[in-house]
Amino acid sequence: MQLDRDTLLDAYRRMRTIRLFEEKLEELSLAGKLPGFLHLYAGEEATAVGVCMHLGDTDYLASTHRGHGHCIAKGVDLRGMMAELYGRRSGICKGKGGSMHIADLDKGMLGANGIVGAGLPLATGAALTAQMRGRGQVVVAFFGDGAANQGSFHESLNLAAIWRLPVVFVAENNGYGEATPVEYHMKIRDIADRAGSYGIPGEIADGMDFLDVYEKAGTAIERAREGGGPTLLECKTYRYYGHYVGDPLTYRTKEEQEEVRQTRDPLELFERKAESELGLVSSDELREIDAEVKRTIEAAVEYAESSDAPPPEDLLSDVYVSYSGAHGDA
Amino acid sequence: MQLDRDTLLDAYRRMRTIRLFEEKLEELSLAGKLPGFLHLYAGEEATAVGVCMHLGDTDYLASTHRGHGHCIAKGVDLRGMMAELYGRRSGICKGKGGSMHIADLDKGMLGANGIVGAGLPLATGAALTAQMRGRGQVVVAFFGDGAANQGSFHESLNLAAIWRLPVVFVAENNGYGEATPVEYHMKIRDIADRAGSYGIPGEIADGMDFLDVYEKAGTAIERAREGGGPTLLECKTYRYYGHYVGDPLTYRTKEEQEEVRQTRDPLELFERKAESELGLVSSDELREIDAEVKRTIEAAVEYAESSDAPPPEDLLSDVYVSYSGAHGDA
Amino acid sequence: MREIFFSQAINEAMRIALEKDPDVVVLGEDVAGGEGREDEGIEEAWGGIMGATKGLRKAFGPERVRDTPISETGFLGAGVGAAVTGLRPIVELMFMDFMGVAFDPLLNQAAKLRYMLGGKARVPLTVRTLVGAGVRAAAQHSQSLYGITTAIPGLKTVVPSTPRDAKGLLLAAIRDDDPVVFCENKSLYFSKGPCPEEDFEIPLGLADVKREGEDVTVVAVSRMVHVALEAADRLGEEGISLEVVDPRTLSPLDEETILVSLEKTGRLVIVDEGTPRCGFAADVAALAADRGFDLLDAPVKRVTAPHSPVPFSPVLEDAYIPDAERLIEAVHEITD
Amino acid sequence: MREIFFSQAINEAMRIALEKDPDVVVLGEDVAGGEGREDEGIEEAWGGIMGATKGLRKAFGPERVRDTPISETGFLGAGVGAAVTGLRPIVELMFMDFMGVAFDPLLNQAAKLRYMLGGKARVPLTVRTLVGAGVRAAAQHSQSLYGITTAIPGLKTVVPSTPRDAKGLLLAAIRDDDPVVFCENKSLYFSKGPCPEEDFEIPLGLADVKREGEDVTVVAVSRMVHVALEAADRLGEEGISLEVVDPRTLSPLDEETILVSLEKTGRLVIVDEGTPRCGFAADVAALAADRGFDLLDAPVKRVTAPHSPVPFSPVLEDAYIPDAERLIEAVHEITD
Ligand SMILES: Cc1ncc(C[n+]2csc(CCOP(=O)(O)OP(=O)(O)O)c2C)c(N)n1
Ligand SMILES: Cc1ncc(C[n+]2csc(CCOP(=O)(O)OP(=O)(O)O)c2C)c(N)n1
Ligand SMILES: [Mg+2]
Ligand SMILES: [Mg+2]
Repeated sequence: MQLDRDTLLDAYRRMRTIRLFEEKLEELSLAGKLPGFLHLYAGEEATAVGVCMHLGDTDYLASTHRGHGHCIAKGVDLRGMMAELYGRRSGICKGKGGSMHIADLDKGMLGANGIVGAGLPLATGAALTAQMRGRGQVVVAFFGDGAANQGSFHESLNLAAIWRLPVVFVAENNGYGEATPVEYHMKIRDIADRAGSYGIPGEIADGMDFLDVYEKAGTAIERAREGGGPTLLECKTYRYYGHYVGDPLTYRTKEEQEEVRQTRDPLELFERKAESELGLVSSDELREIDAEVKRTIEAAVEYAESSDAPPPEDLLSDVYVSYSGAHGDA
Repeated sequence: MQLDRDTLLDAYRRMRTIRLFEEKLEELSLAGKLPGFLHLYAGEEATAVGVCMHLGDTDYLASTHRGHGHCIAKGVDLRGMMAELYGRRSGICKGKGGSMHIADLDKGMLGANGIVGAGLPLATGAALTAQMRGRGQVVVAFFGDGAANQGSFHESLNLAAIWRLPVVFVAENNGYGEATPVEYHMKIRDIADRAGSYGIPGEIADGMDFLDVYEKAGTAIERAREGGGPTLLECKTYRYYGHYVGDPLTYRTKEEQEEVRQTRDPLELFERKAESELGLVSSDELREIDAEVKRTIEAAVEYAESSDAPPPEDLLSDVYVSYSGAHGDA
Repeated sequence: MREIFFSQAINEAMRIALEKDPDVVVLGEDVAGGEGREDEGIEEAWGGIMGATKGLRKAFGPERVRDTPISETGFLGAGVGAAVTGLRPIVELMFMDFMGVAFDPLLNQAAKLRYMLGGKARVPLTVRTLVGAGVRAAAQHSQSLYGITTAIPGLKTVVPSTPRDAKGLLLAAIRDDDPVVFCENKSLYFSKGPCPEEDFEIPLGLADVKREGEDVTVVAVSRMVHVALEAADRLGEEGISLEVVDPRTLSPLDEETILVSLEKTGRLVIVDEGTPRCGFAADVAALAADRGFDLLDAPVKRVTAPHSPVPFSPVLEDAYIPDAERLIEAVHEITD
Repeated sequence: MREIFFSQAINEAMRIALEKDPDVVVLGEDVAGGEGREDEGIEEAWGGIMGATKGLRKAFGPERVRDTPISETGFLGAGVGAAVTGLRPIVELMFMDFMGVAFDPLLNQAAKLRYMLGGKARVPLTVRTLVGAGVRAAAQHSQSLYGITTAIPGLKTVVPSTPRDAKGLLLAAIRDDDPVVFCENKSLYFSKGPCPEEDFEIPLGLADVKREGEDVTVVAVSRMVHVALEAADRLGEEGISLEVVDPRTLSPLDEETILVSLEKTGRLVIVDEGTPRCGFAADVAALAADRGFDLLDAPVKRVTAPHSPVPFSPVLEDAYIPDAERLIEAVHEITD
């Protein structure tokens, strides 16, 4: 894969945005400013961004309950996202969806999903649309290690395989489904091995290393675009925060967490490689981006906080496109 | 595997019983004597019997919509079965279940199942009981090639694997799910390969060859009994009749069907091997068994036809063990 | 008007929809059959378990009429994903009982996407499925579960009783921009009735008075409409006149037509093949007990299947399904 | 009597059941948590998403209190298979919304096995699950779907409103030989109430009159019981006396207690957090419209959630859930 400066800076900006966005959310949530449950994506930035750098607005993405990172990587507007998390009318889903359903069809982002594993069939269906349209669109389905045990995983991969659909299934193996370690919930080490059940390629990437994800996702997405069918791409990653904000993290040791942060942090790894090895970007440039991103996020918070709550009549709209009986119903 | 004369004769009797039972059902059904839908097991005798010869009454079996063969192989009473298929009160399920739900808990037969793939979770649960009881009981789940694409397959194998449950998953790959060839509905040739997704052994047997099934099932069942956990055993087989009685069989060629019947018939194969190769049984003995089996089946038909229909009050019994509100409900 | 089978009406509606709109696709188990065997001269071996999709794969090709593996969550969920991205899929869920293995795509995806996305999404999905007892298919192939889909906000539920209604409503369902569950009663499949040849739609949410009458309103859908009409004939002979209202769609429900009828008759019986608890019959009774209360002259009676699974044995199954006899008894209870 | 949290009542019931009956097992996602990490000193890291199973894995070991993969059909189906072969499993389905991915084991297996097997099978399975809106968990984690399980013959459905009811009913549910869906309202989880320490059972199918009154019968379950009690307090001040009936189990339903109350009051409002179509409120209204018709002096009112998914935004969600205000309005409508 060729990588130029612009791509790298763009990728870095997206990764840093995810990191700072999630840090801000934790702060806001603990301060009682954000309603509901938040599953933060921090730590997994290289996975979302490494994949999404290959996607345009007309490509589709199906996400998980841990969807902010996917949204940001796919280019969803930060202000609309933040307002959504505040439950405001100006939110990207008018405040009706919240964190677990955050979505933006204009960006091809089909939505976070509160049902573990439910994104995979949706992605498969979007890939059917893409295939029938014949315009080279591609679909990505992100899902966790825990989700890899859902029936929907199995059914979707098989269906996509036999129809040779343009979809890449990206397993975000962060070692845990809630409080359950992956070594307990499956007997194999690599989710990628499950590709063999469907006769499709299975690949493994270091999900903390942008460059590795970028390369392997690139190959898989290209294959899909060219009619070569689906790939199962496993990204070995780690989530920095608890399963949700408030999780006491009693199921993993402090040492484990610190070691990952110190040795595998995707942003640091990126900086090291992009600066020292590739020599394409400088730390100063990155610090500038950091500062910019910070301001953008602050602005998003301001936007959200100054936005109005939805009016009461919103409760009943958007249930149906049309729902009129003979004499007008609902 | 050691095989003695008695085992062989017993196995032959079960296989012949299945064959003649199913032939009789087709005749009765086409004559309009049997209500409902019948999925006949003829052609697959070696699979059910090769597996069930290793099971006792305290072992469990979860079946499919194509369940008569499993019942017979597991020792369910023929008269009770026939009466059930006639919808009579003397049926093994009081006439309430019919072909798709035929069952006999006393024989460890948990039931045919009208929902493709639904037997696998039930078997997994029965294996949990077996494991907790610690008496060396084993469970077998039969399922078809079509069922191998259901989510329940995936979830059950994974669960059984991580809990190391005493269950053997037997895929009856007869080449078709209804009218859909297996080459279309999955991209891999061997269902056994899917075992790799769960870190358990996957084996392939010639499902038309009793001896091969007997041997491989024996190994798997022994492993399960001894605490070695689940196996996925694929038996390559073929169904002689349509998906259901009445199926015009438009999705496979006459040549294919004839070839299988002529070259792979499980009863003929058995006779050839048991008589000529092993020299343990004689054709005359087998013909005697044939005649006996025939009489038994005729007697079962007579029994069923002379049995009464359920009384109307049976409609409302057996919904609950108890269902009494404060003031006695339903 | 020409008379055709219910199954043909369904087939014609799909054919017209496929012809006129390139975004329409048909997915389901053996909607073609024998797929992948063209080499051996096999093409469209089945055309659906009941023959409803016969000829579609031949006419529109394997891209648009697709056999699926037995993976209901997978392909119904894919139907939702395809719908939200611009196709207009018709997904066949062979028997409604199989909702058991495909419930999430209906309950949590199709029904809620538009709302969760603040109105940005459209989900023009039609799920065709078989309901009803009477063919000795026992507990897992005979249920009438439309009460469950009616309960789910975001879904629409259609339950036609005649070939004409089936065709017009299916065309409307396919073209509707919301997810619709379309319930076809297997016992009606080979019944005949008049049905226009052309493309026409019957709006969802519009009841049809199948028989006008004065004394008692009977609300019925699907096969029970015919039971109600039989009872109406027989009761007519004793001088009791039934008005038979067929809502045709359970969601949206045409409450007004029911209430208007009630205004005339003052008496209501709902006859439903579904089970009694939290079902369609209870739903209509509740409407009557609230908005129709001042119109009622007698208790609202429900004639339904019992609170039990569907039995296999023919004698029991026949006793399970509400019939004209039981409906007549209920009418007598409130008219004597 | 001592007061304990609702969550503690649930926990105590399971603890007692596990202690007294070796066949009782607990299965679910993270009912322990951190499984397989004993080496690192990690044991029972969570004890359930809401802490309901806290301490059970430590007390009864990993054989009897088992974490499951995220495979609801797999482990709920296994619960059915275990139950039919002699165990007495308590399966946690984290949120009732997840019924979407675990519907078949309930609808077509647990509910029907006994019937299909002609009465030979027993399915002593208890499925514990969370219902209810109010915690900003949005459309897929807030539903009150007990109307759907009530609709299914063969299942029992329990919906407790207080710690005492929760404990006594859960013990009864676990020991019941039929499959029971036990619905715990997440908004009640950290509410306190009196509850005996000992082992006791409240029979399934027995309503509880939570407040006696003269003018209007209010039927409510789960969190809505408290809404009804609040409305009763406030209406009491204006001289309108509510009788609050809490059926506690929806299936079986204690029809008699409702009718006896109606005989006294002649007026009925049902308040339910479920959605209105084919739901619990409609079910009780239908009962009143039939068996209670002659007792009724006014239309039967239903105060329910709207026919829409649960919104995320706090202001909308608060408007979504029925409250005392809306209940009082409904009472005024039929008493003015
Ligand atoms: C069907 C379903 N089951 C359970 C849950 C509860 N739940 C939410 S996230 C989660 C863990 C998911 O683990 P994984 O797929 O590894 O994703 P991660 O959280 O690690 O990103 C669980 C069990 C759910 N939302 N949906
Ligand atoms: C969940 C579900 N989907 C679809 C069906 C309809 N159906 C019954 S049998 C069958 C084919 C099963 O194929 P396979 O598993 O290969 O078993 P076989 O019939 O070949 O023995 C289908 C699709 C069903 N009963 N249940
Ligand atoms: Mg994970
Ligand atoms: Mg098969």
